[in-house]
Amino acid sequence: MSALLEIRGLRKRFGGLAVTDGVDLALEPGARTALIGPNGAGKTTLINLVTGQLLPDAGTVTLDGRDVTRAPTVERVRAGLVRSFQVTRLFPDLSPRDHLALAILQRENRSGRMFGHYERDPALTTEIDALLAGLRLAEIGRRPVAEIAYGQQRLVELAIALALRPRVLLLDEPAAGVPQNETRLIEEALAELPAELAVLMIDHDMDLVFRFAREVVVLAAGRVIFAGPASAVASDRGVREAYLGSYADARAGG
Amino acid sequence: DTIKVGVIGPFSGPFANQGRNFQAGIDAWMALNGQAVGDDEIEVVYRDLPAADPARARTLAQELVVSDGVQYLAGVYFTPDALAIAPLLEEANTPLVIFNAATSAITKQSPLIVRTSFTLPQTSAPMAAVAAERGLKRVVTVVSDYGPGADAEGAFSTAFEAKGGQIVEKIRMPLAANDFSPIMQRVRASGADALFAFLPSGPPTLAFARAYNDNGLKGAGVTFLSTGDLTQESDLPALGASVEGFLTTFHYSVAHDSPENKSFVEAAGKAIGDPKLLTFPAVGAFDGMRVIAKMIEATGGEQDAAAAVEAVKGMRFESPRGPVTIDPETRSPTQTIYLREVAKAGDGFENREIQSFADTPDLGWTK
Amino acid sequence: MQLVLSIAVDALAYGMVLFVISIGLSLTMGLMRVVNLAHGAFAMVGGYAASWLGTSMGVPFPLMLVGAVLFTVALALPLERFLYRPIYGRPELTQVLMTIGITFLIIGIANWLLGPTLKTIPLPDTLRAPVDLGFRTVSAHRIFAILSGLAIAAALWLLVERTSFGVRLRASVDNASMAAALGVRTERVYAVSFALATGLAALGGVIGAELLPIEPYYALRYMVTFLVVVCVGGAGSIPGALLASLLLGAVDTTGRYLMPDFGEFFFYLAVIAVILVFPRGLMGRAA
Amino acid sequence: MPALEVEVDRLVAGYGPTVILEDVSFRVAAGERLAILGRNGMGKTTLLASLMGLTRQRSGRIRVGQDAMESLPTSRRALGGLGYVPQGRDVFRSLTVEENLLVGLKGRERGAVEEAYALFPRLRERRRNLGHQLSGGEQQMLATARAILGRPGVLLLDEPLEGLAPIVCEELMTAFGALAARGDMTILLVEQRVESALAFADTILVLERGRLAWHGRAAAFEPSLVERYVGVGSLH
Amino acid sequence: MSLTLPRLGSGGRERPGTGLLADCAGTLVVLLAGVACYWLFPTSLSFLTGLIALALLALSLDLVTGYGGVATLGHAALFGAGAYGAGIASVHFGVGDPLLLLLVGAVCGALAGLVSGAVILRAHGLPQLVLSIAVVQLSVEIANKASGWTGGSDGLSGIRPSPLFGLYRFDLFGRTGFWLALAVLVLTVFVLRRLVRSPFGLLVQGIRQDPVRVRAMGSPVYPVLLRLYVVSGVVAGLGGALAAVSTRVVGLDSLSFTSSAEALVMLALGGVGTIWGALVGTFVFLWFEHVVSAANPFHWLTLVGALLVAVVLFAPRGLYGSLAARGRRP
Ligand SMILES: Nc1ncnc2c1ncn2[C@@H]1O[C@H](COP(=O)(O)OP(=O)(O)OP(=O)(O)O)[C@@H](O)[C@H]1O
Ligand SMILES: Nc1ncnc2c1ncn2[C@@H]1O[C@H](COP(=O)(O)OP(=O)(O)OP(=O)(O)O)[C@@H](O)[C@H]1O
Ligand SMILES: [Mg+2]
Ligand SMILES: [Mg+2]
Repeated sequence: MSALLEIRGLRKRFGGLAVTDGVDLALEPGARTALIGPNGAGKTTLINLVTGQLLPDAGTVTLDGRDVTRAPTVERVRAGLVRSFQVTRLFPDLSPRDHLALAILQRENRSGRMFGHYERDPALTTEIDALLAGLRLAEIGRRPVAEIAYGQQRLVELAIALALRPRVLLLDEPAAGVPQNETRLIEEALAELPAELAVLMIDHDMDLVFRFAREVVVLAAGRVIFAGPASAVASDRGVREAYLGSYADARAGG
Repeated sequence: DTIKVGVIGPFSGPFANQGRNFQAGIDAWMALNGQAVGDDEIEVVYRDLPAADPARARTLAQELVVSDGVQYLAGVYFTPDALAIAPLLEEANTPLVIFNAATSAITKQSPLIVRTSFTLPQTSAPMAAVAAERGLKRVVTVVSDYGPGADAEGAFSTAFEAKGGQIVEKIRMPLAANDFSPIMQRVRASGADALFAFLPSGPPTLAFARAYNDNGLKGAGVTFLSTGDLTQESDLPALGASVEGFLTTFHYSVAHDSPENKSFVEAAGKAIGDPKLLTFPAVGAFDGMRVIAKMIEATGGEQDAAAAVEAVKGMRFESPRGPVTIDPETRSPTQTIYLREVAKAGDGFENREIQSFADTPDLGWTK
Repeated sequence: MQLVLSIAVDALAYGMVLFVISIGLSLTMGLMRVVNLAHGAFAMVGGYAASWLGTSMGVPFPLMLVGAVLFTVALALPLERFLYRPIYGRPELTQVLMTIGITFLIIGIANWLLGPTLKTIPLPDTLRAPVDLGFRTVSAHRIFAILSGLAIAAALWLLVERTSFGVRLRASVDNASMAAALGVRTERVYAVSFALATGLAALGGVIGAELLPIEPYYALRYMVTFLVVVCVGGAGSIPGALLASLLLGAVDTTGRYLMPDFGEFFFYLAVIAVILVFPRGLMGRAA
Repeated sequence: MPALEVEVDRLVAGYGPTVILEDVSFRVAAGERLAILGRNGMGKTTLLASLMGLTRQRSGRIRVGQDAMESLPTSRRALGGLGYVPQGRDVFRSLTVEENLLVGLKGRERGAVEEAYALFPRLRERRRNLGHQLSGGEQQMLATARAILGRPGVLLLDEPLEGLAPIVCEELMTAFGALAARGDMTILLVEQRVESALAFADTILVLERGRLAWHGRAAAFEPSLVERYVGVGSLH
Repeated sequence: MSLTLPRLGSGGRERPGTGLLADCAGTLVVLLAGVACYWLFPTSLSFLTGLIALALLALSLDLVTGYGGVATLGHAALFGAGAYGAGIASVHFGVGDPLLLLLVGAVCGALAGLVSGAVILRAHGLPQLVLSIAVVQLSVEIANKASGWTGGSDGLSGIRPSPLFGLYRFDLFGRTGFWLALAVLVLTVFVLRRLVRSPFGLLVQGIRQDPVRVRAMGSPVYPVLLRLYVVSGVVAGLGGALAAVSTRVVGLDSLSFTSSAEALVMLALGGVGTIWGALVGTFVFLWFEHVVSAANPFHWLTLVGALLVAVVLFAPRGLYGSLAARGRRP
């Protein structure tokens, strides 16, 4: 089996509501998959289950052949399973540089060091500079995150995920709140990722989704209602009704 | 010359009234005997130590000596504070006159300490004689769980057992306890004839007394015995009828009937503002000033701690509380301990002396 | 059996007194998100007011209760306006600093104006009288405390969970600027809640004065106990505060019956145990 | 409340010591639909927040209908006819969905929440859930519904489509359009998707570094201007 | 949580470089201030020594509260552990060397940090606060019960440090004690400044601001905070040992709730989250208290209350914090 990430029969209920209702999904190395679906379909929940923020009621998550269904988040991250958050989660008082330094040091298992300063480490600063430059964030690199605009915070969020050098990257609406012109920055950053990396992206910006994805998985009410090549989504009736609406027409027509 | 006396006491905080009584006693002494001793004027410097805090006590003492230049240290309400100051005295060449702290062992820590108050064994043990005399056979002791509580418990039990009585239970309760109903139920269940209590004066005494009444112990024939801390005069207006008839042993009652006490109460009452606030630390401070005056006189105002202390060993005087001798060995007072009963007086209550144990020494002193 | 019943009665009474005094704090800490260390000071002010009304004015007990509550609220409102308003929504430490400062001020002033000694609140004879429960007697006052506690719990729960005022209050606390942006007059909501909380503090101070006597240091002496009750229950939860008061009252009372010299041990071990099992307090609201 | 006119005159505002908006003046007629565009961090959010009184205003005047708003506290502005859907939603996390809606009622009777459920049936299903348990899109719906329930004369929308499924976006834009068309509301919309904004708005306002860079009819906002102010490639 | 926009920023704070120079300068200022105090208040040295000991407690508290975001009203447990550790070593085991006593204090503080951290870090927010209260109250109870070792409520007296380096006696004027304390303080301040800028320091600050984010970056939270607690225990323990050595007694109050709360007040007064704030807060609070309580031993508490209220009203981020924020404005 060559799948990097494999989800089987995953279930999660909140009270009476089956939010994840027997989901199967697999990401091969190099996958560029979009996960779309109506609001409240359970997309974020699925990511939370995969990364360990939530524990499933049933089903398994395997990463590179290893069962990580009950493993703590930290372990999964260290094994290369990295996510971004739908609503930015950053440290308001720290600067983007601090964030990236932490991520890189963490990746190299050096974040517990009690002496020295990261700006003294040329390898580290070079990498930080490159990441920031790629997302046009160099200018605000040293300002506390609380003081930068939301769109830029979204980019920092993405930069952190990239800095962790994941093997499987789960992006929860990376472009939400980012103006359209800057969405291109995200796409460029994603395009430069190593080919063997598997990416799963959630977004409601269909233009972005269709430019990015090779496969699309559609979730509705906790179930997968479509999984297949991106080109076939717009013509799927169920997906149209549940999700795309007239966008599908525009796409089919255009 | 001016001779400075540094007085450390709880002038603010939960024990502020005790500190104010220090001040009242000092002022009363000055009012009755003047500021001057020979050619020297006494000046008092107050330092506040609101709760037991030995480190701060030592710092304050050190500063009084080094920076304010006091020749005498005095006051001290809590035992740990006295223990903390003791090691300083030799090098500072300064005597310490203790106005209150009541653990026997304090005076052993330094030959330069003299005490003018009382010790806990001294006020607790006589109660054993009272109990025995009244035919009480089985007693429960109930004390706060800290040093003085243990002292009181030990002194009373030893004395009571020596008289053939039986201690059926020894209860120690947290200092911070507020609800004493369970304790009273327990006392009741033990089938004792009496309970002997020690609580430091303060708010819990009220709840304690109320619990004794509310749980019907009096009706069940359990006599209430305690040291005088529990019914100190300044709390009587609040404790009121709930402590009527309680028996306590103590070295001083504001109601003591003597000319010395009359003039003392008048002067101290004026000093503190409201005579109802007067209570036992005032008399410790008053006699403390007497002792200090004697020391100044004996040394002619020179700073010579050893000579000063030597001069008051065996000193005997008529205190507002009655006759007092400073025991040359223990440097604590040998004095009359009274059995008192809380009784109505005018529109309030008082600790009425009904029996006395003359010349009681510090019973806790061991060699 | 007798012992168990006896413990139960004492535990219930003690727990209810804890509840009556602490519930106002649960309101400020949980709903208004102000770490109000001056809560005890307001309870004390209520106690003083009642003591003065009852002793010097000879006002009958029910009027005295009302008068004490009104007096405390009247005193608290200007404090709310000028000293509490600046600390709403600020970091907890700032609130700690401010409310400790207020506590010191109130203690200092009480000490200065009213002297350092204990004050009592005169109770009518009906509340003084012992009530025979068959297996033992308790004072009527304790039964009164138990009933008041239950009544307060019920009324407050209805107010917070079932009225639109409760919703607006919780919204203001959750996100004050957003609530204001929806037209909620947050300052008023806060002022009313604060008045309610201090009124409850005063009421508790008066009802609890038999166990926790009124004196200037009241304000600090019992602060830890109140804090513990509120947090163990889960700040802001009325049933939680009730449960915590009863539970901690029971632990404390039982400990005192069985092993009095280890009283505090049991109490704090129970606190640790509860929090380890319920990391948000017994019925804590989600953060 | 019928739609209200908004007039902003030489507004200067920011956060703490920082000034973000400088000298912004514009007028929106009652019932007009205005879209506010601009790149990332140009001050769009700050402009709406300043209208609500949530920033530090240095000078300038804000008039809504007949009322001068600049010195009023936020709650009075809301009661005076402003409704606000903030960027980032700001639902009350510890309140249930229904309670969230109740807060927005501005004194209307409880039953009015049904209007919100009619607009977003999804919310009815989730009415007992706490705010923080909602999905991102559900929170967005809630924030919008909550603001509309108060029947504001002027509705300030800060990226209200963010995180919503395309089909919901469509329905929502139609609903907004209808509200404005009926003369119920003046709408100020901040939107990143230029084509949605253009399709919706009567007039366009562009912010650049906190200053007003362009203001005019939507029809006159040609592709070259789009390129210049909002960046390249946004119209496909 | 709060509305996403009007979060008051501190105004374009730029922090290039590694801050080594700033830290050296700051440490030097502390040293110079200490020397100045020695000349200005030669008769108050024992007070100043006590002040430094408490400053160490405040610094230690700042580490966990200001940097780590742990709410605690029980931090004096660590200070008290250091004090009792040093005291017991001296009284019961005859250890006399002051430096060795400091070492013992630091170790005991670290152990106390480990134990209390292990408990306190199990919850967050108010429940955490209450855990910390429970921990400190239990330690008081234990110390009270173990009176054979600790002297119980009478306090542990009879601590006899031998002369420092065999040369400098701990005299009545407290000179030796003061220099020793100042040396410990200066060293600690420098080390802590560097620590909070280190990767570990950044990580800790990250945990304070969003633990979920930290986990998602692959770092566990609990062990990191526990380590922080141990470090903090070393600092507090040093403070406790310093107090024990210089005052030669240890009382139950040294590990009480009251001391913990007082430390928190001092820290908040100065401003949290900067090492300097803790120092300023301790100094101002204790000095103010010292002066007003000497001037009016009866009503000084009212004045302290007024000071606290005034600080919140006029310097809401604490004395140092507000000053620093003003300094950063353009
Ligand atoms: N802790 C919880 N308790 C109860 N219900 C929850 C909880 N968390 C999520 N839900 C519900 O589960 C459903 C799925 O939520 P999820 O966040 O996964 O949706 P989503 O597909 O990411 O939607 P969106 O596109 O709007 O972000 C929602 O209806 C939400 O209300
Ligand atoms: N709390 C704050 N303190 C200081 N500056 C801030 C604060 N919030 C935002 N800013 C700054 O104000 C400027 C405008 O921000 P604003 O959020 O209004 O932009 P925006 O146009 O809404 O951007 P976006 O499209 O990303 O939402 C930005 O440069 C930002 O860095
Ligand atoms: Mg989602
Ligand atoms: Mg914005």
